[in-house]
Amino acid sequence: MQDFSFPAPPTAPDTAELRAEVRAFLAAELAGYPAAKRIRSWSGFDAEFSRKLGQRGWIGMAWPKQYGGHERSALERYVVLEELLAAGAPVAAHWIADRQSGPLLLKVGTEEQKRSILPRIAAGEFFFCIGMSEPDSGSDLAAVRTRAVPVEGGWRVNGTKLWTTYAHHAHAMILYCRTGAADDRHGGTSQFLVDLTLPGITIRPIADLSGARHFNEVVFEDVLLPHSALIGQEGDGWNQVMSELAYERSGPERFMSTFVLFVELVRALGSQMTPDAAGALGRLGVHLVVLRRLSRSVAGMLQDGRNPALQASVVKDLGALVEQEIPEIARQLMAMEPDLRSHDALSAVLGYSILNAPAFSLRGGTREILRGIIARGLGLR
Amino acid sequence: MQDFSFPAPPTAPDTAELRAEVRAFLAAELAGYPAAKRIRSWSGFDAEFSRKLGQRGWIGMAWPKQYGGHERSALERYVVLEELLAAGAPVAAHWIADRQSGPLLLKVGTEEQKRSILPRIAAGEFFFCIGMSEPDSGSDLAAVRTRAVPVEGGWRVNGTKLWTTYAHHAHAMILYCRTGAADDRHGGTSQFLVDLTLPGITIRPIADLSGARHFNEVVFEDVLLPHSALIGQEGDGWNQVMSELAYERSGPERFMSTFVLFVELVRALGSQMTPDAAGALGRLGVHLVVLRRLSRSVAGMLQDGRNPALQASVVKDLGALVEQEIPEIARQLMAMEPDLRSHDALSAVLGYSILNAPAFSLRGGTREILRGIIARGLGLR
Amino acid sequence: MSETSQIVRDTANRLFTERISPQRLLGAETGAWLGEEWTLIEEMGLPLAMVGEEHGGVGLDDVDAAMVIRVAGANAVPLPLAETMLANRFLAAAGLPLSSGPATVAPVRPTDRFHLERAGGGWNLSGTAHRVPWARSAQTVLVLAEAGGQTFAIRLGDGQVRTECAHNLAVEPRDSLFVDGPVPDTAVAPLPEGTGIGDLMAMGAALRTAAMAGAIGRVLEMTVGYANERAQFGRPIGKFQAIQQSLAVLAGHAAAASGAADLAAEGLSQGARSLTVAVGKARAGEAAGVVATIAHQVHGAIGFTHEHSLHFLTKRLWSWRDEFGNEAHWNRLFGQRMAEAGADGVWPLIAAL
Amino acid sequence: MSETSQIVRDTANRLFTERISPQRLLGAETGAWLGEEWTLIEEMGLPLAMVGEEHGGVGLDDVDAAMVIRVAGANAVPLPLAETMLANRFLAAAGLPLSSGPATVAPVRPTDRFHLERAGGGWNLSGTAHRVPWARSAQTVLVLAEAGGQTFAIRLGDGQVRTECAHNLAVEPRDSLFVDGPVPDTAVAPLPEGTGIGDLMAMGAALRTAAMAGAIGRVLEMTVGYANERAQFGRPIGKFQAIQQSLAVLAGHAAAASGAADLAAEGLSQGARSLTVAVGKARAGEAAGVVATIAHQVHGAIGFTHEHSLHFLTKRLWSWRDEFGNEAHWNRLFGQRMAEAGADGVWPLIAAL
Repeated sequence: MQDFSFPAPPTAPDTAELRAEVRAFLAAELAGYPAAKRIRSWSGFDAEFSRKLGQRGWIGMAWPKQYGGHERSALERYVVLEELLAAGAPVAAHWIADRQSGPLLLKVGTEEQKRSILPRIAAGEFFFCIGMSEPDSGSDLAAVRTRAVPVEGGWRVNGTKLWTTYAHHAHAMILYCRTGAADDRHGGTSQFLVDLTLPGITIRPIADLSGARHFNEVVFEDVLLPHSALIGQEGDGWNQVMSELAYERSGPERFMSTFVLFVELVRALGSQMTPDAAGALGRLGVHLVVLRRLSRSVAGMLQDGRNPALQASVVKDLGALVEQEIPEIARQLMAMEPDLRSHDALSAVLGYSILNAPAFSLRGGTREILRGIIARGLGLR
Repeated sequence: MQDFSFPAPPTAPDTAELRAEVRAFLAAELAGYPAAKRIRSWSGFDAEFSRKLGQRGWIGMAWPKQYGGHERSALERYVVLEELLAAGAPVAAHWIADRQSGPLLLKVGTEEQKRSILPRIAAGEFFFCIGMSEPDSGSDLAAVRTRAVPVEGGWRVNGTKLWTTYAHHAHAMILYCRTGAADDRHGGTSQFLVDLTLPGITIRPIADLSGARHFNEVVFEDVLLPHSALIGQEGDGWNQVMSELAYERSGPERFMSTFVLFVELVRALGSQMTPDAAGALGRLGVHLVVLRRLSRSVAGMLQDGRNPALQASVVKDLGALVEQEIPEIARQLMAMEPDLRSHDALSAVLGYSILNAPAFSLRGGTREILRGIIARGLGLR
Repeated sequence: MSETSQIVRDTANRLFTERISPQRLLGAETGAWLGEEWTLIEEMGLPLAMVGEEHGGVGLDDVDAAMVIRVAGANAVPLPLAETMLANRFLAAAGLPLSSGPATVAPVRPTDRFHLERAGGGWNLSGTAHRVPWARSAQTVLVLAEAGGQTFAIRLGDGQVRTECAHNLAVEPRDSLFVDGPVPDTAVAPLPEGTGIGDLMAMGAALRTAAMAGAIGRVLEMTVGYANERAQFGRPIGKFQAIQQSLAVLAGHAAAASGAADLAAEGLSQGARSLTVAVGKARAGEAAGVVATIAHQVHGAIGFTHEHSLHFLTKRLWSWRDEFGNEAHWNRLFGQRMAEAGADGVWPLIAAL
Repeated sequence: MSETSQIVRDTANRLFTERISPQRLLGAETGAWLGEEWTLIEEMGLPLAMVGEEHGGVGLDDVDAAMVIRVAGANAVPLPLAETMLANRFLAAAGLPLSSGPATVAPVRPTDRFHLERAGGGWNLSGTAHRVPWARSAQTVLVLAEAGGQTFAIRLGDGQVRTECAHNLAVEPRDSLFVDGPVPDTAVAPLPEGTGIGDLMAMGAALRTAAMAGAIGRVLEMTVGYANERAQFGRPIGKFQAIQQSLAVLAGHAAAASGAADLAAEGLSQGARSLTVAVGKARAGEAAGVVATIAHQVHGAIGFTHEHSLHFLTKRLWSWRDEFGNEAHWNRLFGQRMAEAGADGVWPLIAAL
């Protein structure tokens, strides 16, 4: 049985001032921004907003200054993230780059990659998407078929990536693909830094069940990548991807996706709340507080250079349950019909939440996969 | 995908009179019988009470008259069963014999077995226990090790049966054991009718987590059974056991184990129930009504000679969830501490329910096993 | 099931299965009215299913009528069949002319009420109802309103109402309906003694229960089928025990929803007096949420796309469970009846259902 | 964790692990008082853990004191350690003599209150408290009561109370306590301004949260161990995905309970002013139920027997979650605070915890 403990989050230097600063910024920037948009939370795309955050120094916060970072602590970064999410700010444009593409490059990228890319990410001007999933490789990442073949001057890539969120707005992709033998499930894969404007790349939209577009299919047809596109070691893709997972799975975005609905629910119930409604709401709040504690604990472990992949899986698994439970409890408490396009904020926010909730336990590792990881950590597999 | 449908329960001849008769009987017999005992429901043992039921013709109701039965319909029998459970009557003494041992003998027993045993069961004077589980064979029934070896004059049995409910009060056991090769998982097993007074049988009590005794270990040491003890065909044990399961898993005892608590909860909440309490209680009532519908549907299918093993598994799986949910909801609504020995009826009944609830999804087929059966029925295995 | 029932069911199923393609469903989501399909449905006489032959209807048994809606639900039929059946039932009961095209009913929410009063030689009707199904497409709107202690049916035509578009999550019309003006005597008639607005709610709930049971059954089939096809880690995902256990839970709720719909259908004729409608709508509504969740979990990302057909059903389940009273509404009603019956009356109440 | 904390924790753990055998636990269930173990606990100074050195205590950090209770919970220690720690904390705060033996506190239920009034030169105290832990074994009972707008600590000895035996599901004493009579001035002292009966409830809740987190951690270990040992269908049941997924859920709740206990321990010193105690007790209580359910499901019949040790822990989880306020109590309190904060105050309230 591996260590499952969650140490107390680091006692950061006082973050009250930073928090107040972020709140003031958000109050000004998002004045009049309606709840129906806030509920999109970290799926809301606004390049201009991301640029403003970059200007405030709130992207790449913990990175070295030489790469455009600000050398702030993990807990300070956490304060900014959670304030953005609590306000429902549109942060999708830079979220992936800030959360995992940048840290990956920082950890295993070449000096050239770091110098050319990180400052632009931190400025809120360079956006990433993740090229992991494929038509036959969803939960089974090791089954990727997209392949990079070494050619003169670099690599030639062929294959198809699927469910690539905001590929149509991103500047670059971290591509995970096969570079070795197909029967080497984990060993024969690598990661590449892909400029999405290269010839041979086609990005096709996929509408989600509500008709909204954020997914894409990204097809690679004889795309030529320079040698310099390789990230880290050839053949080390699997290990590199695995080490990203703790970043991907432990943040506040893993339990706050419907927080805006929670707030609107409190607003709608008002101060004449029945004891039972208070109990139902209180319970959700209690869950959020505990998740926040665990999530901040993981942030601290990441800062200390540990690999809390197991703890991150726990946060994401528990977090998705609460995110999904909020709309179910809301509709029973309010007896209202959800309507995505309603003028009534609560009905619209509820509609959005119900339609999107199934994704919470699919994206970033399905519930079954996460529980399998936890079971392995328990020593059962 | 097999047929999962639940046809409408048969429209029985009017059962109102029978129901009234049973209620009158129970009102008289159980006057003053406290809730703390009623909650034991079909675990409550009272040989005298069973005898009285036999005298009223309410055991073996659907069996042929020539074997002491009363040739009533399955729905009439169902009325008696559910009235007994709703009242929390102590029916454990005859329950197993009436539900499955008798029907098994009726189906595959010899004329001698039927003539000698069935009338005594129907009279409420002959009680059975089930010899299926063993130390290493709980969910995995095919792994039984107890073995009957053919010897002159019959069979010699050696082995140990476990979790044998009320073996210490029963007259006989239906023994499931190996008679063929150990590597023939399903083929080499048979069933026997075992007189528990035979030499070589030792019955040892096993206390449950509350210290109560109803489980036993039953050890067979060179026990000699006559040829006439074999039930059905040698080697056909597995198939015979499987065909018992629909009887074992579909009855009202599979969702009414905490019904007495439900009633006491309504009593405690009284008429000034808050809307939320009414909603929580109403939901449980709704579940019970639907389960009753499905359960009666299975009773009808059994009467028609069909094998609704799949539907029975659904009833038991859904039923155990509701039985287990009732105490959880009760304690949140009443904010009381459960106390098995309390003078306060609700606290005692709640205590009993909490301590026993885990067994509901273990006995008679664990939740995982039942869901595996359902998955097989869906065509997934 | 009688032979007639079987024929009606099979014929309706054949029609829906053939005609209600994903393309038609996508069209309906963009606001298209499926006129051809509606004509075929009318030719089968289905809008008159719940009207007795003596009133010019088809006179199906109510249980059979509910079965038609169940089949429609399984096919996500984006047309106001249940609403038209209901409208005609009430029109016939009041002795008013039946609707010759698609119709709807109002009010459909427990809190909405219209105001009806005598005005000159006729009547004046005013009020607003929200979330009225298909109001924009209805040639006839049946409104129920109380006046002087009696419940009246009011038959309104196109020009007499104003609608504002709104939708449920499946993008089916759920419009706001505004009425304020005179109604001639010929369009207003009292309903039989004992029939009230609550009956409309209850009958609507019973039909939504049927539709949910149909959709749930189809979702179960689709999800099992997908689990047997989709491979990950070298074998169909349906071979993984985690998926099997989830699908078993789905199947259990599907069975419960089916039983719930049977109970509701049997109570349909009794309207608000029926407790089995309350039971059915509450239980099927609870199943709807669980079923949709598991189905999407098993389908993974593909089921989350507009191209895949799963969402036509799941979006309806997420909508229908809240229409004509959500689970909380009906659970509470049932709980209150139990409270009134008292502890020792709970079992007799349950055993009578 | 500081070095001292580590030492206290390890020493306590060693003592409990060595001494609290299944035999001793069975003995405790039949009413035996584990005097030898209590003496060893006293020798370690644990009953004085929450009393500052200036008052003759050990002066552990409250977080460390909670950790001792966590370790005790993991070992199902059937002794009034938490209660004695609490009693001494309040006695010291009031400047009354500490307890020289096992002690307990009252009232422990939100609805129980004692009546204290001046009588002659001393006081008169009357009232009843139910579910008082270990009242029958306590040499000292600390009662809190209000008089004239102030909260007083009252130190009662053996002869001044009458008890009636009752138990929780783990057969730990949870007695009714009756008081009616004079109390000398020397046994009554006011608590510092701002300290009230609510603080006793909250601090008790924080310690029960710690105990639950300890027990849950041990249940997780036991259940994983059992799953790796017990074979069915030819392999350890822990190899079956259905069991793995259940154990992952258990581990998730165990993590949450551990975090909840950390939060509660950090709020311990603040008593009723701490919202993290409310959060902790509610969340750990919810985890307790889920964890016990899954543990028993995985253990199967063997875990349902008196011989197996699982029930020593699960019966305590089923009891402790309801003591010092159940989930509903604390969830409601937290919900009411959110309602008071208003929609736009919810996030600041959460972010401050």
